[in-house]
Amino acid sequence: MKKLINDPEAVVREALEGVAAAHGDRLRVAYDPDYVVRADAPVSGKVGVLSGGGSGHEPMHGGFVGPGMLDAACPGAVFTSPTPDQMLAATQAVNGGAGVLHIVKNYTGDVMNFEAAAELAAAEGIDVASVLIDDDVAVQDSTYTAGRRGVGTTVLAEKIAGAAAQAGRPLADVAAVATRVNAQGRSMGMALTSCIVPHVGTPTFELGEDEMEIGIGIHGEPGRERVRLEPADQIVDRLLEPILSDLPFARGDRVLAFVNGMGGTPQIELYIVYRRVAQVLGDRGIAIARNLVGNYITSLEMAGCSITLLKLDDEMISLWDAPVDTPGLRWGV
Amino acid sequence: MKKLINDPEAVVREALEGVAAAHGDRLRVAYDPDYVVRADAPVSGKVGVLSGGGSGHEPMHGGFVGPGMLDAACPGAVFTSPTPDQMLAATQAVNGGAGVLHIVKNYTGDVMNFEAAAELAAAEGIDVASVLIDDDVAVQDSTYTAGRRGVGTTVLAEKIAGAAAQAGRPLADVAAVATRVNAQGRSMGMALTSCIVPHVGTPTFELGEDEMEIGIGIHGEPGRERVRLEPADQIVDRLLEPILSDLPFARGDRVLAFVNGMGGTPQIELYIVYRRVAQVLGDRGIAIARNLVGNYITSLEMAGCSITLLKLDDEMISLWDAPVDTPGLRWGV
Amino acid sequence: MDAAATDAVVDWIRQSATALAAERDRLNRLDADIGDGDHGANMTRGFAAAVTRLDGYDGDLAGVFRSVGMTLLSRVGGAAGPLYGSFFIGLASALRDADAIDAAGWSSALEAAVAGVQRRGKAEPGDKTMVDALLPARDALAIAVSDGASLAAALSASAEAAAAGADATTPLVARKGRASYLGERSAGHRDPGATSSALLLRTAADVWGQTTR
Amino acid sequence: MDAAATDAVVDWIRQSATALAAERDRLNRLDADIGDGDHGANMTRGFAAAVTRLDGYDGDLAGVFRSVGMTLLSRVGGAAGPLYGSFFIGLASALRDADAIDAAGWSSALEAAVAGVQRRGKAEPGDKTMVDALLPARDALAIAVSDGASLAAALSASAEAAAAGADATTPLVARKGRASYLGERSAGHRDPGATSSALLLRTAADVWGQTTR
Ligand SMILES: Nc1ncnc2c1ncn2[C@@H]1O[C@H](COP(=O)(O)OP(=O)(O)O)[C@@H](O)[C@H]1O
Ligand SMILES: Nc1ncnc2c1ncn2[C@@H]1O[C@H](COP(=O)(O)OP(=O)(O)O)[C@@H](O)[C@H]1O
Ligand SMILES: [Mg+2]
Ligand SMILES: [Mg+2]
Ligand SMILES: [Mg+2]
Ligand SMILES: [Mg+2]
Repeated sequence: MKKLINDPEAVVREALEGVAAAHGDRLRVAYDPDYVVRADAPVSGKVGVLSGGGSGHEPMHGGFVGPGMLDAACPGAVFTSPTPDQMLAATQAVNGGAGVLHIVKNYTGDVMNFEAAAELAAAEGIDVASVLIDDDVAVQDSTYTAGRRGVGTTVLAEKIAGAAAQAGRPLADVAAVATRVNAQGRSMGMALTSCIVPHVGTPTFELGEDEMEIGIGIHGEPGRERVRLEPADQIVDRLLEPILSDLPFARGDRVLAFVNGMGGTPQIELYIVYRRVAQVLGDRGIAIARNLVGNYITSLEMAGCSITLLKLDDEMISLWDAPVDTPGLRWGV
Repeated sequence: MKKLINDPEAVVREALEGVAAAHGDRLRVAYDPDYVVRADAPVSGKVGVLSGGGSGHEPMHGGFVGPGMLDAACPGAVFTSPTPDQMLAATQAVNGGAGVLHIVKNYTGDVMNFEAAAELAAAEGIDVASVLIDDDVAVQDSTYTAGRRGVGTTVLAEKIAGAAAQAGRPLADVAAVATRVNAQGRSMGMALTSCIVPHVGTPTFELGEDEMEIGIGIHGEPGRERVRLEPADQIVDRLLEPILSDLPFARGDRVLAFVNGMGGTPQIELYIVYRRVAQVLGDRGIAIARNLVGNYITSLEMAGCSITLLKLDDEMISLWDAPVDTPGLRWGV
Repeated sequence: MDAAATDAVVDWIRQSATALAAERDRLNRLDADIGDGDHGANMTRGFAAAVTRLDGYDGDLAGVFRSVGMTLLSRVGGAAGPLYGSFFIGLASALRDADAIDAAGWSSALEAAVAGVQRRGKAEPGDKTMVDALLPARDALAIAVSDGASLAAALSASAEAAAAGADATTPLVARKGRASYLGERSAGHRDPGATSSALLLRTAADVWGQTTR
Repeated sequence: MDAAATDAVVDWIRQSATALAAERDRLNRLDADIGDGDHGANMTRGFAAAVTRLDGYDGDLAGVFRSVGMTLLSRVGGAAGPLYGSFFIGLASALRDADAIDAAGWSSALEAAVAGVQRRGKAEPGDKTMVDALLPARDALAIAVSDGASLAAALSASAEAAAAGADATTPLVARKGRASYLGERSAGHRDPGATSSALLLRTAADVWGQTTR
């Protein structure tokens, strides 16, 4: 295992200390229980927007804390959901009296821990709403599974819900717009290589030199199918087809096209992927009104990418364009 | 070789098409000769700021084109400097009558090609100034070498010179501030893994499972020494010592601390690196007035990092803080 | 109250922490096959914390389980954290005011614990989860008790049932948790959570079996 | 003007492109040892473009070299682009108005070409660059000419000198170009640019040697 770390067990803690050192002017980092919070939290009268999940997906979630996006984020151990005590403390820290929205990715662990936290917060009289993100079309949604995983759409929901909260909307509205983003967002990812969880020390899975994993999750979970390596354009077509047919996206739709790197793929490749996405959507008469290209929801050093399409409406567009001032996304300020 | 590409020979071209598709609202991409230019170029009366170099270092340089930073960038083949005809065409495209600054990284190829381009531009009556960036302390600066390489400080010089040009400063001033940034910036990098140049198809160098390369260049050039893998804190100390003693940086200095990822290293590790940088500088009484943490000047998918320290003055700070609106760096707008 | 009983319970937790640490890599590998490779790390981290928290513990018997449950809930994360948290909190509530554990007492406690796990995780038998180890263990224990078996005998009966239940998860297609994302591809792999559950009950049998013999 | 001479020159460029393509990977590997691994790719790309540009060429002799020089300058990039660009533009200026090449003419042309390379790159003998192949070739050619050798003989003399010069770069410590960053570590590796220069002059000897025999 070749990593720029000191102690595999201290990776999250030391990274948080680095975040505090780098962004202490805008963020505050609390330890035991761990969470990252806006320096000016709680913003009184504003809905608090909170998310969290396993570490190793940076900049998500901690890198999205700041005005216009998240009020706080709870980092778990690498690829392991955070715990109710973290979520409760963060919920208290961002509660400005208007209630708190929990944005939860649909993984059994995340769901159960956020559920427990919401029960505890409610017991303290804090108004909590939860929105589940489950946009991964690689997983068949059925009562025979834990349901679809939350992936790329999470980033978009955090930005858009964060803007709604910043605009002073009440908790119900903020939850409603986040729910709509999830309802209209679809994603699928792929991996060229595995990644190594620091405290495990060996690759989560093995891929041959000529193999790739289609439909991979963001925790190195094996995906839908393992196939021979293909040119980028064919890979994009493989990812887009299930995304497009699932919602479905139709001629005339306006979308936000999000090409995400898994962490180990250079930007030059992500733009080759985006090029094909733009071609295919163009051919289908789907208009890319907004886009995002880069590493935003990652799996440590995994090489690969994911594609997310979000069907936009005017409200989402204006909330997307609204100012955001976080380490990971920054504009309009 | 596992990459999200179609044709190894078409990587740069297709990535440029992706950039045009993604950022066509703000950038224009010209082909044969290739360059990326501000959509609103030339800005009349403003000094044009131009850079360029081999591809594979994204977001540098094309990702830094936009108001407040570069007016245009010339991408060469992967890790190969661009050619005089590209530079001439880009120089003409950004010449708003106030002259054009060439920001050139000190590599024999880049220097000779930019020299040829400057001669051609001068022959057309365009006022061209060139600033050489040579901040890599891993290379001993002597008349027996091609001199120090241009690495991390390039990003900072492009931002700060771009802000000076945006502020309407004359060519001589813009060149002077870029020169000062280079004079006060020092960098050193390291690699945990090699990278694969697409049209070569095999790793540029081989590193054992327990080895790392200290003083690596951004083109996979072997570095200063190959040593056993160490904890991140010791690696940071190895990189910082020659940087600090070279300028030298002294107690009471204000610096911009830039922790850069080489492309394949996840952000969580970069913050562990930044944590140590902040500790060491704190112990030495050097104040980090500004910082930057992320992948800005990369070597394809190489795992590793570089550290750049820039000794700041008030003018540099205000130019650094000035609005910038590029795909790679964006704030204040 | 019976300090020996409390010590025996604390000893179970200590031995379990040791056993989990020994099986850490195996549990990680099992989880890597059908999940995300961290179950061993999660359990080891959680039980090490639980053991530390119990240092110099001098409360009552149920308090041990409450402390372990809260610790797992706040230190493990993932799916296993809230599930094993509910498990031990279930034991604590069932054993409230108990100052010793006999076969019958343990049987009803385990019943409450498993119920807690199912309430939180909503898993049914055959979903390829820890429930597939816990339910057979609960039932074997109940039967042993109705047969008037000793605590030692009842504990090993439930441990064997849990082990068999864990073995039986291998052919199953997961319907809950991360493994369910794999659909058919989850068959042919042993469930890590069922494996850790069987390990805990095996340890209980070994530890208490001796102390009560 | 002598169309045969022009054809011979164009043929040299074509054969060189083929030879470089054949040696592409070896040149890349040599460059990977002490540089960035792209010299073979750069030269192949540049000469392929030069050959295409010459399709159906019907200008004068010097024009061939001017076209090649401009093409390399605009298509190769890196260090080799401007250097080989200067090399061929140097040949073009020296052979302005020439309609045939004899040993003496080629000798002064090569002298001008090498001067162009040194003007652009400022490399001295022993710096471990293409200059270490080009200078000996230039001198061997001049001597052969003063000895009254035939063009064929003079060309192979210069080709041998270039090859020997390229061989001799192996022990040298680089003082110019990317390889110089390695300092002492650059010793023990053959310089790729000197190798490609020797290849070009070897090809000239083979191609023209025949045509003029
Ligand atoms: N809904 C559920 N009900 C009961 N047990 C479950 C459920 N979901 C997952 N599990 C158990 O949790 C185990 C995985 O735990 P762990 O790997 O620690 O958490 P995570 O899957 O979040 O990484 C599985 O092997 C399974 O036995
Ligand atoms: N200043 C110089 N003068 C002459 N030749 C040089 C000089 N610098 C580099 N070279 C030659 O260029 C070769 C490298 O060319 P190439 O790899 O194509 O360019 P780059 O180094 O930019 O990748 C070296 O092997 C060397 O022979
Ligand atoms: Mg997990
Ligand atoms: Mg090169
Ligand atoms: Mg797991
Ligand atoms: Mg080279």
